[in-house]
Amino acid sequence: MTNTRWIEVAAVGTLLTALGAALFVPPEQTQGDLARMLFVHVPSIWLAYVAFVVTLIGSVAYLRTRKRRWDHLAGASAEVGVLFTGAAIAMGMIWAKPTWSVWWTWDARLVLTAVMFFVYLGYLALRRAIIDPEVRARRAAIFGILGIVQIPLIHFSVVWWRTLHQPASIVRPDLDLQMDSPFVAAMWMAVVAFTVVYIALVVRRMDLARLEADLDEWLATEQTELAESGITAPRLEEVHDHG
Amino acid sequence: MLPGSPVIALRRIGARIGDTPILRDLDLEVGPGEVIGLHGGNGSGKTTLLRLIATLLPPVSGGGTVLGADLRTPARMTIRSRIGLVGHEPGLYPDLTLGENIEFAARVAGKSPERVAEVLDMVGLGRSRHRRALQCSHGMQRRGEFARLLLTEPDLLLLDEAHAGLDPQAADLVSGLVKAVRNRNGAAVLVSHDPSRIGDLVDRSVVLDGGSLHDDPGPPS
Amino acid sequence: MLPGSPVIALRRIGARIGDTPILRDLDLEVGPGEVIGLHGGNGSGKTTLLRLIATLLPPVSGGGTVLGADLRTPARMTIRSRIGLVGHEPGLYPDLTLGENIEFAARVAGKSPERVAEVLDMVGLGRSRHRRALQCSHGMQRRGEFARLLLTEPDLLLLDEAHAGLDPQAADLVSGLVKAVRNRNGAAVLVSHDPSRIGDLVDRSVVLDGGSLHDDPGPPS
Amino acid sequence: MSTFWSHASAVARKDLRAELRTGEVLFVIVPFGAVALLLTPLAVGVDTPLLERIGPGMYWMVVLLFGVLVALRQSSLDGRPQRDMQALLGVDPAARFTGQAAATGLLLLVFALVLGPVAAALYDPSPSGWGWLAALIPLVVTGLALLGTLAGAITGGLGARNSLVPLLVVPLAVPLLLAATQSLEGLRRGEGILGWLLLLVAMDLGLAVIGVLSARPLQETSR
Amino acid sequence: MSTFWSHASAVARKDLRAELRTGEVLFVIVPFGAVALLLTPLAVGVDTPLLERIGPGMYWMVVLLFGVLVALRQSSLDGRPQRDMQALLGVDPAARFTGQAAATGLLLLVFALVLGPVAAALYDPSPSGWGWLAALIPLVVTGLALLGTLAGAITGGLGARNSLVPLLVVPLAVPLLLAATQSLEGLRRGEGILGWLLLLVAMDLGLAVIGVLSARPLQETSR
Ligand code: HEM
Ligand SMILES: Nc1ncnc2c1ncn2[C@@H]1O[C@H](COP(=O)(O)OP(=O)(O)OP(=O)(O)O)[C@@H](O)[C@H]1O
Ligand SMILES: Nc1ncnc2c1ncn2[C@@H]1O[C@H](COP(=O)(O)OP(=O)(O)OP(=O)(O)O)[C@@H](O)[C@H]1O
Ligand SMILES: [Mg+2]
Ligand SMILES: [Mg+2]
Repeated sequence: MTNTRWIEVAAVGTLLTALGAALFVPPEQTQGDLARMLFVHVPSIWLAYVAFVVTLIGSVAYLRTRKRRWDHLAGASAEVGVLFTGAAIAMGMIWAKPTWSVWWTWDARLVLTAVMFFVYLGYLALRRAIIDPEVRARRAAIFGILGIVQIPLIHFSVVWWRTLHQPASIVRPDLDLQMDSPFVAAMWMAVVAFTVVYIALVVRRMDLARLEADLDEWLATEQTELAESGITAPRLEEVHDHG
Repeated sequence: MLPGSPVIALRRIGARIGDTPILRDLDLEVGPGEVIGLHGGNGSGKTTLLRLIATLLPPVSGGGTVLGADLRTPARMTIRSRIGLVGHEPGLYPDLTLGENIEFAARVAGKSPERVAEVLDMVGLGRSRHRRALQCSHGMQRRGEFARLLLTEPDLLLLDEAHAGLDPQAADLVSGLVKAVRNRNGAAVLVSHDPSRIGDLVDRSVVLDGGSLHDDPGPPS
Repeated sequence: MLPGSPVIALRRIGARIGDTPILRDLDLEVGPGEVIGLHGGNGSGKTTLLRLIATLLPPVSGGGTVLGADLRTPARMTIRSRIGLVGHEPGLYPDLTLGENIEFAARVAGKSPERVAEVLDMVGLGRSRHRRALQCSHGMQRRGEFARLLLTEPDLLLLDEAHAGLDPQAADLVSGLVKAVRNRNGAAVLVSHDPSRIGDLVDRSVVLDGGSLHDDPGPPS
Repeated sequence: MSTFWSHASAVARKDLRAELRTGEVLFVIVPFGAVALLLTPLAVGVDTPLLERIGPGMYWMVVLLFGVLVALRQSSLDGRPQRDMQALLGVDPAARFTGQAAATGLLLLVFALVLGPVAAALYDPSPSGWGWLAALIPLVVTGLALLGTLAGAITGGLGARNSLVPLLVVPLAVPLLLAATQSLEGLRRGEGILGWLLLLVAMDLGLAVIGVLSARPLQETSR
Repeated sequence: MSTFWSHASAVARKDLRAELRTGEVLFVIVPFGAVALLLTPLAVGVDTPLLERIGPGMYWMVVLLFGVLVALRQSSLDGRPQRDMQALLGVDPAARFTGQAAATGLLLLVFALVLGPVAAALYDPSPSGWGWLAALIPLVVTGLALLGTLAGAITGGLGARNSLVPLLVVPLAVPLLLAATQSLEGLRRGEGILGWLLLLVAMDLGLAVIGVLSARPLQETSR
């Protein structure tokens, strides 16, 4: 394993700085302290988008080069992406209850986020279900591409559907907040912190995947036992003794 | 079962699968300590006959007893646990490990859990205990079934092509099991397409043809 | 494929299923018109080797060619239709009749539909043509697979325990198929646990042990 | 009677183990249920007061349909060789039924408990009477598990099982569905739901009795 | 290219034949769909104006869910021995994909056509614009069939396939669901639905291209 300890240090450092900034800025005018949720909500959704694009890149690159590294990248990035999407949705829901007095509403953006979450949850479930690394890599890559190709279609259909029907509901998600400059600065710090955290998580996850792959490789070398060694001659004496 | 009374006694048995008649007017008697070979062409009904003897397929005509229980009454359910059958396909749960498969049998049959490792060792699978059945080769799965037979120690042993898929070492398991059953005064029916393979083990052979049994005419000249 | 060049040429092949290494440093060369016997204990990797030769399982190390196609490139897909494999489990659709199963193969392989009845007759299933595969006995299903081989006339024949489940009459089918392949200057690999059974058919035998092949030491004394 | 329970527990344990090994219920079926809950409003057109009204109904529909999937999967673990093997091990058919139903019920309970909050968050039905829910969910789930296991046993070994089970279970589950949705409706209006709970108890008991009594004749006919 | 079509038609023919033999789609899955449609009003509480509103949505949800069941069944016809056999017969993987998707699509079309009148009778949504429906239903059904076949190929041979396919298909089917329901809605209000139809065409084409292109790499990995 390469010495990448500095990534964790950087992640913790930027995170702490961003946290300090988030707590330091004055409360937002309409939302008050609740608005501080934004520092988690928005960066995590942005980084989730980045993560899924990286998954696409990893999938395509794997299919072209057949290099295991790209598969590890795709898998690790999707995992972190699902984590971030989940966090963003959870934050949003916690936020929605006091502001809109419901947990959820069928706003196009919300629906899209949730569908994306499930598409990549499916991607991870697929990876989990396949034992053979080669098979897993290829099938996951194909589904990764299929998933990303579908996202624009899903986006388009959901947005179109929403614009056709202006919601008859009592809640209208209105996400425009008045942001003054300290607020925007803190937001950018949060984005930087999340980016570093994303990189750290992906790097660590890839390290782990590489370790697993190395273990496989090692299993295939001379020192390890073949599958065959699990089978021995029957111990007949006992069978006969038994009778 | 009275001592000395036959283990299998079938009289004018007829059997069908769905509407297709498979066995007709079949007679068979196998005494305690007796081992017979069952031969017959493909599709002659050997597997069907074994399932009938194992009480899994009720006869449509005729009657008989197995281990003293009448095949046509619910009494036949009570002797099921004394019958051991290995068929063409392995009766293992693919997602469970070999060990878990045998543990299930041990728990149901009321055997001590320590026996599981013992019988797996006996069939040479001691070191594959934690491998899922799905990940085992054909012969390993068959060995797994033999491990179950070693555990449950049935009084009536029914083996459908006992040697198929077993390597020469494992083939000795069949002899061992058959001898053990004989010693217990039980009985065994061995189906085989290769009479020479089971010749040493059986007391006599019968041939299934046209839905009923005939004495083995011996090897064709 | 150049005339005289080997049908199978494997060099230092390694194969895995999932994480489990099965074959290692395996070499094998089989020439045109050659028939070899493949022996080895349960779980030694015979089935895995057959699937590798059939291009169904790509090697993880080493390399080789089958019917002239490199096993590690997509070229291997092009020679698949010239390979015939019969494995432990039948490759038939249970809900289709035997006839429909063979018709499917005929349609894909571009053979005339009349051949279907012919090959079914050749394996003795002419009268079972309209029976669903599901309703056929074990041996009948295996015969159905041989019917497919008679139809597609592969240049490379891979039989996993060719004789298992076949009655003595049907066993002659194996000899017939092997001879036909030999005459076509193809090759065959026959897996068996009973060397005496295939002794007459093969030119030489190899034993799979420890993940690679060794010459057959002959029958143990 | 102690063999009965040891057989039942061996069967339940084996089923749960196979289930946990592949992790399907938790990682695959539950997300699918959540997706279905999310998409239904898209399909029927969104309107919050409407959703509040149909929300509980949708939740129970999803529990019912995916309960069927779980029951199906449970019963498909046993192919013919496995059923023969169990019969010859002398597994008491009634114990087998009990064990399978218990395993299915446990999985369904997890499913219902995980999906409950999801449905609540999405449809915001503001349920009241949580105490009653604690009685309601297990009763409904037990009924479904019994029904699914029974249907699995009836169709065991038939080729068309995969689609026959749903057909048998779904119509019979109507009383379960009605009791479940009407109870929630009753709770919302602050009424008592004892009547519905009693209906559920009666139905569960009835199904258990039928299942146990029919286990043996059903096994006898399983060729 | 003629081998391509002869392979595709051989595959489609075999799948349809196996299907008709067991009659599952016609006699089991269709009634199940009808039962599900019937139960929904019970679950959500009967109320005619409400039913008229949610009727089309429920119809498409049922078509979607049971489309998944059909696709699942189609892909489960091929176990490992069958897949090996097809590979060694030299069936072109892309032709195989095409044939399977065609067979699935045909079955789904039957399903949708049979259930349509049932839904209309139950919910009385008084649809208009029958001409458009003639274009809409085939497009939706084709998309579903392609998606289901693709998911079946990606999960081929996996133990968890039965529950993985639904999870993979349903989220990706959102555009299909929206296009279908919104088109009906549009027709009801007398609006044009050309936009939605174009979206469907784009999706069907995209899926067909991905399916055909990925067929070979997918088959190569089928161990
Ligand atoms: C219920 C769950 C919620 C989800 C799934 C969700 C999802 C999203 C997504 C996907 C974005 C990124 C949009 C983009 O950059 O294109 C976003 C941004 C944002 N969300 Fe949420 N959101 C939720 C609840 C809320 C609530 C309750 C509020 C505040 C009242 C809120 C305020 C914002 C703001 C201010 C932004 C950034 C500015 C913008 O792009 O408009 N969100 N949210
Ligand atoms: N499910 C079924 N429906 C209808 N007929 C069946 C069914 N199963 C088997 N048969 C028929 O019953 C007959 C006997 O089958 P059985 O499996 O008992 O033969 P067998 O002697 O064991 O043959 P083999 O040597 O091939 O194993 C066969 O002709 C077969 O076609
Ligand atoms: N899906 C799998 N996952 C992991 N290991 C497997 C899998 N399938 C087979 N194996 C292992 O590979 C080894 C070789 O299996 P293979 O089926 O090739 O053996 P074989 O020589 O054909 O044995 P047999 O004589 O019993 O048929 C065995 O030890 C088996 O445990
Ligand atoms: Mg047989
Ligand atoms: Mg083998």
